[in-house]
Parts: sequence; structure tokens; C-alpha cells
Amino acid sequence: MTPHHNRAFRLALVLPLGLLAGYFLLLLGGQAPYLNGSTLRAELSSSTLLDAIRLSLVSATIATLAALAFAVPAGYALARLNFPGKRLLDTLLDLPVVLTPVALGTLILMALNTPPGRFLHSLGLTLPFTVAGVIAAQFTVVVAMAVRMLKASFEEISPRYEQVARLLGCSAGGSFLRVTLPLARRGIIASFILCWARAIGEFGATVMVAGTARGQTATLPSSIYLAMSAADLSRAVVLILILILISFAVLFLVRLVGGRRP
Amino acid sequence: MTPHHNRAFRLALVLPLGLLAGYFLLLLGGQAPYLNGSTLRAELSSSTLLDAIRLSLVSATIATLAALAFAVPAGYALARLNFPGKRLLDTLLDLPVVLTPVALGTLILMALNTPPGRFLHSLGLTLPFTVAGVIAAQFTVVVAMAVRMLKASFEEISPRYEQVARLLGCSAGGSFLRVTLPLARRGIIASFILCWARAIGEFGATVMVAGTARGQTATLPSSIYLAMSAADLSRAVVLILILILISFAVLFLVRLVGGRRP
Amino acid sequence: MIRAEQLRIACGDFRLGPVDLSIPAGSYLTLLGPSGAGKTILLEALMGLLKPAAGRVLLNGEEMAAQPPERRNIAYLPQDLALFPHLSVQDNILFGSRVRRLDPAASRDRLAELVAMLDLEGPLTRRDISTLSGGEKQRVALARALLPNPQLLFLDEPHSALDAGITRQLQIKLRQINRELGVTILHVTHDQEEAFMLGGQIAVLIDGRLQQLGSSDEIYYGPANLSVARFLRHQNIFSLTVAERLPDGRMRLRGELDLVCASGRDLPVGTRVAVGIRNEEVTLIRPDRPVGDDLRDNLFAAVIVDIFGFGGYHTLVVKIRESPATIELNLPNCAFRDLGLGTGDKVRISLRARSLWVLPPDDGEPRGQHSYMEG
Amino acid sequence: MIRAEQLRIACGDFRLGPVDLSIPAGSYLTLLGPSGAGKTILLEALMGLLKPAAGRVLLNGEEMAAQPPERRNIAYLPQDLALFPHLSVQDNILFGSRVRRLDPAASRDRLAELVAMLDLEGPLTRRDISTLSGGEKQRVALARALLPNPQLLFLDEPHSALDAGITRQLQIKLRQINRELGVTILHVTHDQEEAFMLGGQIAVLIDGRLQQLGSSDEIYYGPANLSVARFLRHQNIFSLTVAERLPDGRMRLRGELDLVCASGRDLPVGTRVAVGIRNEEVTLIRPDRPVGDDLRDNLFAAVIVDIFGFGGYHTLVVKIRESPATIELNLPNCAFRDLGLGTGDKVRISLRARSLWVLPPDDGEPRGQHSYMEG
Repeated sequence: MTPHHNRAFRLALVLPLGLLAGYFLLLLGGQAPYLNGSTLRAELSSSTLLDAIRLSLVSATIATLAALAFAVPAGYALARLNFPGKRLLDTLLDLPVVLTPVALGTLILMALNTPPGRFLHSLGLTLPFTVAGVIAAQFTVVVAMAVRMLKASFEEISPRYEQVARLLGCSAGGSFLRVTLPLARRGIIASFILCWARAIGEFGATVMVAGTARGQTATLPSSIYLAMSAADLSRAVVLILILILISFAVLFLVRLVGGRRP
Repeated sequence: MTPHHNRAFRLALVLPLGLLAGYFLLLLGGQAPYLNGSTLRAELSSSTLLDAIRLSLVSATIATLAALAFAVPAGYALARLNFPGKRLLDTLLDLPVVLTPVALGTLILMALNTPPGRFLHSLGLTLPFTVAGVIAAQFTVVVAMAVRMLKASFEEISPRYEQVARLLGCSAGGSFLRVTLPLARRGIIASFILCWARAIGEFGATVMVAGTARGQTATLPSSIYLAMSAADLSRAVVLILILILISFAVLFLVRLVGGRRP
Repeated sequence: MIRAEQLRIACGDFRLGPVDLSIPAGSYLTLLGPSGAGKTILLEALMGLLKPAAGRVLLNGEEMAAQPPERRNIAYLPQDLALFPHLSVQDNILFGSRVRRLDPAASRDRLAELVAMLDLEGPLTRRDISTLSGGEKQRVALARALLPNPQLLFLDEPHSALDAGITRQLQIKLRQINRELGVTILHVTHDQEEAFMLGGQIAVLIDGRLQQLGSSDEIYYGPANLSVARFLRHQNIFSLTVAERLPDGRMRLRGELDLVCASGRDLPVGTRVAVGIRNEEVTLIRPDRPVGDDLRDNLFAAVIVDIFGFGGYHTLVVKIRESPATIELNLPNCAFRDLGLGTGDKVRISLRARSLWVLPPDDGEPRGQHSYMEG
Repeated sequence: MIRAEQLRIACGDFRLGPVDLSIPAGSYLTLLGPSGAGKTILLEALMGLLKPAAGRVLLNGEEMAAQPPERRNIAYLPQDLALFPHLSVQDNILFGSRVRRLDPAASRDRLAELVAMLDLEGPLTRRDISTLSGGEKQRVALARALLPNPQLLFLDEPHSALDAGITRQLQIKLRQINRELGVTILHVTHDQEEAFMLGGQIAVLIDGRLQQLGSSDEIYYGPANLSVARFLRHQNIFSLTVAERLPDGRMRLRGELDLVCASGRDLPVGTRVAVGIRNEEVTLIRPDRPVGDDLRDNLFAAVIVDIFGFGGYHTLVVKIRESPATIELNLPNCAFRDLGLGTGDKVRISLRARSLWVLPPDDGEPRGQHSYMEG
């Protein structure tokens, strides 16, 4: 902003930025040699690839919707209510954000062997090597992040709006539905998009819970792993291209909605 | 905050929060049956496990320090300077945050086959199945996140401090070193801790670039994967326990420093 | 109609109260205090947005502790107005009618009445409230608050972001709402000029305590204690001792100045007191004019040591001869020009005995707190 | 010593200028304007913190475009002060000495001098600046700014967060710094009372344009155009037409009021003009007193339609008989009490011919912009 930066200082700032940009451009461009029209067409007609795309889209959408169903009330409760143990709860919900997904996935598997896990199994819920397992893994990784984001969104909305709504005649629930929720709309949509992107990209927890069964539980990231294991570079490149396009679309949509950055 | 929430509304808010807390407590507690004192002692004296711990700590520290070396000037440049193409650059640096690490790892491998990659190889840098590969993977996943965090930290510091320092006689570089950097100290430390935690937990990119060679490139998350593949539950539990302890330590330190949340 | 009894509020480190306050139906009470005095917190407790630590709030004699804010029939205009940004101007104004499910025809009539009263014909058709000017936003928020026929209207520094001309118009509207619609108003402000201009009773809140309650003149000329005096910018405050009680009931005070004062307080000889007088009440005696009877008591020779211009008036700082005391006085510009005064000039000044206020120093007990009770 | 020539600044959507302004060495110039007028942006351009879109800044006759802020020897006190939170009070004050590598002994002497002048003996020993009071922070920031012996001191609304008493003390300190240390001061404020009180020249900036430059009295009684008049809260503004030029050089104006005025402007008969007068300059004729010579010209019978009290004075709104015009006038409380006036009372008022200002309406050309040039 300030003019009169001398050239050496400006260079010391801009050079690292330029090197980083060059590095990421190299990463994005390095796949080009492996890509051509005919392999692209061939891959895009492969049924296992289409299965992976379909599974990723469906599971990420379900997992994110389920996460928001919990995160909207939970985020609002953390933003507005005071109750004993709130700080402890807050820390507990930070943990899954910091813990590696591989560990989270393993913990899901182990939890299946507890009484509540066995009860769910008796109801017909099977997670290992199933689509339900993919969804459970993505939900677990994404839900704490969703609570964080929505808490921040609700905190940005001045409580004055709700107070004024109350004095105009709304109950607490009414002021939430009529005022807070509409005002948080952009934040909720942005959280959905970013959590969905995180779910689409989820690998560690998904692999641990549901494995990488081709055509069954192989999501897009798992399919890259499988393709590279089989040294099938052209398939890997097509999968990466799809994920890059999804990522750009996500960034574009988040800016359009005007939510906070990832 | 506001009193006079009716009971049903309060329940609708607190119930999802309670269910989430219960779920994560179940995940944390579900490992307990697999844990006892003797296996803990046995595992902690295993050299492959100690190798994994050592590798994770060393590689995450180097990768994070390298990332900050780029991210401090780059974040400051994005926060304060205006230059053509800044928005494009900003989007480019958002991409690695949204893209799945599996894809990033694969892109690193493919970039090794480009002219700059071959040039680095001729200098003796080998990434596949090496510790250097682990560090490169962690650096790549973490650096864009570090730029984001530091940009936010610098943006929180009012430019007035630098302006006043300039009028008191500082050059642009002098005001950065004497004023901005000390004021950003907490933000930089918090970014270091959070990026380090992310590097410790990194799995997708590391697996793709460096593999999971036991005792050589197997980090803590990779070791969990290996242990679960070999159905060695007690080792997996010990590894998870270590990662949970690291995560709690990270959360504690970030709060102590007073930085922003993960 | 609304009454606080021994109300105490704890909010973080801040403690407010105990406050006893009663606002009769139809009155206009201004709650005046510096920022941080707890004015907003007191409003919030009366509205049920904040749970008091102790004490009671009564509305029309009925205890309110169990009543949520939506059952208190109080209208609220917060400082930031909090117009709903996702609703049009008309939907904002009708919000209260819809959530209370009032009769739509009656609400339309009420809307038309408020639109006419508040000159909202133009703004009413706007879809986006962010296109309104500051003054229009104020009037829309006022219409929204008044639509459900509230008994009470609470205003929290509604004019702090507006320029002086628009503020004046809105102040006149508020007096009109109070008189014509019969709405009882509690108006919070930190602006002394605004508090005096609104013309009703004034309650002074400083450091979480209600320090004084009275009419504009009572508050302006007779501060209840030294913190009120300082907040109300009294510049001439002296620490003196009661030396003698005169036969006519007045007191002779001695110290850095020897003064006669006509305070109604019955203070024994020897009491240390704080004495003050408003700048405008200090009289500069024109050299060519005779000294009036009421100016003879506290007549001093003095020297001008500093002069400050303030646009419409000048403030002279004068040092009393044969005393260390300095006194400030204000002169309208026309008088200042006529007299042609400069620094170093010798003047005579008089402190009218009936214009002096007298307080025991460290007057712990706030005055007038109970003087404004109902009935 | 500092001069802006045809300075234009573009900052986002905001356009400032062209500004021509020159501040002679040793002077005290107040830059007065509403928030959003561009005051801070103008300061930043003069200091080299913002690159002007066009025009020049000269310091002691030298063009500054290539000089970074650290070479301009200007001290800056921003609104938020920007005391360095990671440094102790003493390290804050000595910051300029250290980065400029000034002689430590000389800096210590300067520090002692400033500490004495600004009463900083107590605060100087503090390690944590967050423990200082608002007024102490101001004085520490002032000491830090003054330590490297600046030629110029730029202040950006330094008192906006302080209470009235502390503000007064700091204003007196600033006048002392200007006179005793010989520092040229450019003081930005939106507070009219402060601008008039500081007593130097006043530059009025509204909507990114320098509207007027002159002494307190020139600005207060003779606004250069209608936007200055409105900003300075002129309440009595009438739109009239020049009807006749009288032999004594005065003008007769007709319209909603018939007035004689003594403007120095040479306006042809038929020109539409805006005419105004300050509330305090409107004279209420006491019924028992003879009408002075200078009050005979614009004498009107009127009826009081509204009365507002403002603590120290009252504002009367009167309607002129046989005219639609209303006029506001201020009365000191003592006069108001003596007269015992109420709404509906009949009074006589006079608008002194020499107190009226006259402007061609839509006066596009700001006045006085070049009247304050060096030498």
C-alpha cells in the first residue's frame, strides 16, 4: 500500500512469492506430457472411473449434508449459548480438525467394536468396505470443520438483530429462523462448499474404513492411488484433472458467495 | 447469551452438540480395549516405531520451517503490496489448500519428469522413496496453508504502526523488521504449530511421493496404515495415542500463544 | 409504569446498581452518562435481554422476571438500529405485525399513520435498506419499533452517527411521538446537549450507579456530587470550609476564595465543602455600569490570564487578585467584541450567591434517586 | 514551509482535490471537515504515505515526490496513536532517536525536556503501554513524535476518544508546543468547537475539496458557500433576490423576508442570493429598552413557536409576522430567565445588517483557497 518501498526490500518480499507461484505452476503443468485427447476420451468412457466420480459426488454430498445438519445447531449453540463445559466441548471439537484422518479412520473401525458400534451393526449398518463406510469417514473428517465454520459465521452476525426481533415479538426459536438463519445464508453455503471439497478430497480416513475396492468404495483420491500403484499414469492424470477442475469450481463458488476463505 | 430461551429450542440446539461430543468421545474411547501396559511398553521399545516417530518429528519440523521461510515474506507481500496479477496469484495459492493431497503428491512425482525436475535430480535430489520425498510432500501440502495464515496475521496488524515507524525514520524494510515482525510474533508461532501438526498428520501426498517403507519413509500416519494392513491393532493403538497426545499438545500450545483457531 | 427495584447487574467484570428507578406512563426520561457507565446494560436488563443478578423489574406493577422480552411490549432502537438487511423497508416495518399475527388491516392503517408522521413515503418503496440515508434508516427503525403499538420506547444513542441538522429533526419527532402517540420514552445518550434539549427528566448514570435524577435545570445547575459535576464539565470547583451561618440563612465560606452562598443545605460550621458555579453564571462587571444588588456579595478584582474562542462565545480564564484561584467564564461573542478584552486586562467579576452550588466533598450518597417515583 | 500544488488523490472511488494549500513555518492550521471528507487521505499524501494522482508536494521549496516518508521530517500522531505495544513507554518515545541513530546524549536531554513539558514522569517508567490512561497515551505518542525534532507535526483527530477535561489540557499543550518549540502544526478535526478553540487558521474540507481557508471569525461568521454553512450548522438561511443597491453601498434584498445587508460583494440587482445569520447574532429586543441605531434596519415582529433548552442557553424558534419565514435565535439562560418567555409570546427581533452573510446560491468556486499562501 505504502509507496517508497526500496527495491531490495520489495524483491525480498516478491521473490519468495514468485518462487512459490512458479512451483505450483510447475506442479499443475507437469502432468501435461501424460495427457492427450485420445487417452482422455478412453478414460472418460471407462466405467470404473465413472463409478469413482459418481461415488465421490454422492458420498461427499451426503456426508456434507449430514455434517451441516449437526453443525448448524451446534455452531449456533457454541456461538450464542453459555453452558457449563462449553470450553471443554470446544476443545473436543477442535481435536478431529488437528488429528490425522488416518487415525480418525482407524478410530472409527475400533469404535465399531464397542457396545454402541455393535448396536448399530445389529441394526444393519456395516461400515468396512461399504459405501456407508466412505460416507461415515468423510462425515467424521468434515463435521468438526463445519461446526468451526458455522460458529464463526454465527458469531459474525450481531446479536442485536435477534434482540430486536425478540422485542418485536419473536420467540428465541422464531428469531433464529426468521432473522439469524437468513442472515447466515452465505456463510452456510460457503461452509457447505468448502466441507464438500474437503470430503471429495478425503483419503486417509476413507482408506482405513472402507478400503479402495475398485468400482465399489474407490473414491476419486483412492482411484489415483490405485492408478499410480498400477503405473497407469494416463488414468491418474485424468483423475487429477477432474479434481483440479472441481477445486477451481469450489474456489470460484466460494468467492461468488462471498464467504470466508478456506 | 440472551435468557428466556424456551426449553424445546434450547434442546434443539444442545442435542446435536451433545450427540457430536458423544460420537467423538466414543471414537477416543473405542481404542481402550486394545491397550494395556505391557503392549505399550513392548511397542515403545520397537525400533521401527521409534524410527517412525523420529522421521515424523524431523521431517515435519524441516518442512514447516521451509514453508515459513517462504510464507512470511509471501504472506506479508499479499497483505500489504499491490501488484498486477495479485488476485490470480492469490487463487493459485488457494488451490493446494483445496486440492486433495493424493493429487498433490502425484503432481510432485510427475513434475520430477519436467526439465526443472530433471535439473534438480542432476544435482542429486531424489524424492521417490526417500526422506527428502517425505519432506517435499509435507512442504507442498503445508506451504499454501502457511501463506494463508500469515497473510491473515499481517492483515490484522494495522498499517498505522508501519506508517508511524516510517515517519519516525524507518525505511520500509526497517519498519517491517522493527515493528511488524515483532507484532506478528504470536501469529507466526501459531502458524508454525498448526502447520507442523498438519505436516505430522500428512498421509496422502507422503504415500504417493515417498511410499511407506518401514523404517525409512514410514511416518506416523503411514505406520498406522501399515499396522492396520498387518492387523497389528496394538501397534496401531499406540501410534494413534501418540498422535492424539501431539494433537492435544498442539491445541494447548495454540491457545497459549493466543493465535487463531485451526 | 416501568420500575426497577434494587436492580443489580453483573456482566463480566462490570457491576451495575443497585438501581432504583421508576418511569411514569407518558414521560420522557433521558439516561445520561459517559460511555462505559452501563447505560446499555441497564436497558438490556429492563427489556429482559440480560438476567439481573438481583432486584426486580416491574411493568405496570407486574413482576417481569419470568417474562421473556417478546412479552414486555417494549420497542427498542439500538445504536446500530439493526434493520434486517434481508428484508425490504416495508417488510422491516411490518415485521412486528407479522410475528405477532396482528390484524393485517389494522397494521396497514398503523403503517400509513407512521409513514405520514415520519415522512417515509419515499423510503417505503425501497427493497434494499442499504440504499437508505442515515436519517431515513433512523426513521424506518423508528416506524418498525412503533408499529406494534408499544407502551414504552427505549432508544440507545440513536443519533450518534448522524449530522447535527438531521439529529435536530429526529429529536423533534421523538418529542412528538412522546406527546402525540403517548409513548413513554427512555432515551439513552452520552451527549449532554441532547439530554438538556430533549427537555424531560434526566437520570445521570456514572460508573454503574444512578447518581442523580431531576429536571434539566436541577441537573445543569446543581450536580448531586463531584463525579456528576466533572462529567457535566463544571470548570469552576473550589474546596472551601463553612465559616459562619448568616442570619438570613446563607453561609459564609472561606478557603482559597471567601464566598457567601445561598445553599439550602444545613451544614455545620467547619464542614469542608466543594463549591462550584457554571461558566455562564459568572458575571463580568462592565466598568461603566453600576453593580447590581445581587452582585455585591462575591465581587472580586481579577486579571485575564487566557482567552479561548469557541465560535459563538469566548471563554476567559481570570486569576482572582490576592488569591491563588482561577475562574473560567463565558462571554457571548457580541459582548466580547464590545468590551475589547485582551490577556492581562484587569476586570471585576461576581459570583452570584444563588448561582453557587455546595456539596460536602466525597458525597457518597447519590441525590434525587428516589425523587422521581410513581404517583 | 509545506505546500501542496494542484494536489489530486484517487483512493478507491474517492477523489480528492485539486488542493492548493500552503502552511507557513510556525503556524497552526486546523483542517476541519465532516468524516469522509478526505482529511486523513490529504495528510497521508503530504506525508508520502499515499502517492498523489497529480500535483506536487513541496517541503521548504523542495519537490517531495521522490522522498520517502522517513526523509520528510514530519511527526505524525494518527487517530489510534499506534503506540508500539511490544515496546516500553521509554522505548516508544526513543524509537525515532534509535532508528535515526541520533546522538544518545542529545536524545536523553530532549527526552528529559519533553517528559517535563508533557508531565510524563510517572508514565515514563511503565513497561506495558496498555496500562496507560487515554490521556497518558496521547502524551506519550506526542513525546515520541516530537523527540526527533520534527519541523512539522500532523495530528489526526487526536482527541476523539478522550473526555472533555483531558481534551482541554491537551489542546493547551498543543498550543504551547506550537509557540514554545516552534513546531508547525497541521491539526485534523471534525469537531468545530475544537477548531475554533485552537485559534489559528482554519481550512474547511468537504467532499474532497478545500472549501474555505481563513481565521476563526471569518469561517464562523462568513461561510464561503452553502455546504460550509450547512456543515457549520447555520440554522437561519434564506433565499432572496437583490432588489436595490442603496447609496451607502448596502443592498436591499427581497423574498420571504425583506432585508438590508452590508455585504462587501458587488452583486447586480436581480441576482438570487442565499443570506444567513448566526443564531447568537439575532437580537431579541427587550420590550422595555429603546432600539439601538444598528438594530433599526431589519426589525421584525414575531411569535415564539418553539423553545429548546440546551443547559447553558435556550434556542427560540420564532415565526416572523406577515412572512412564512422562521428564525432561530439563542438566548443565554440568565436572559431567558429574566424575560420569562413562553411559546406563543410576541417578541421583536432584529437581524443586524453587518451580521448577515450573503452568497450567490450554487456558489461553485470555493473562496479563500489561495489567501493563505506563503510570504
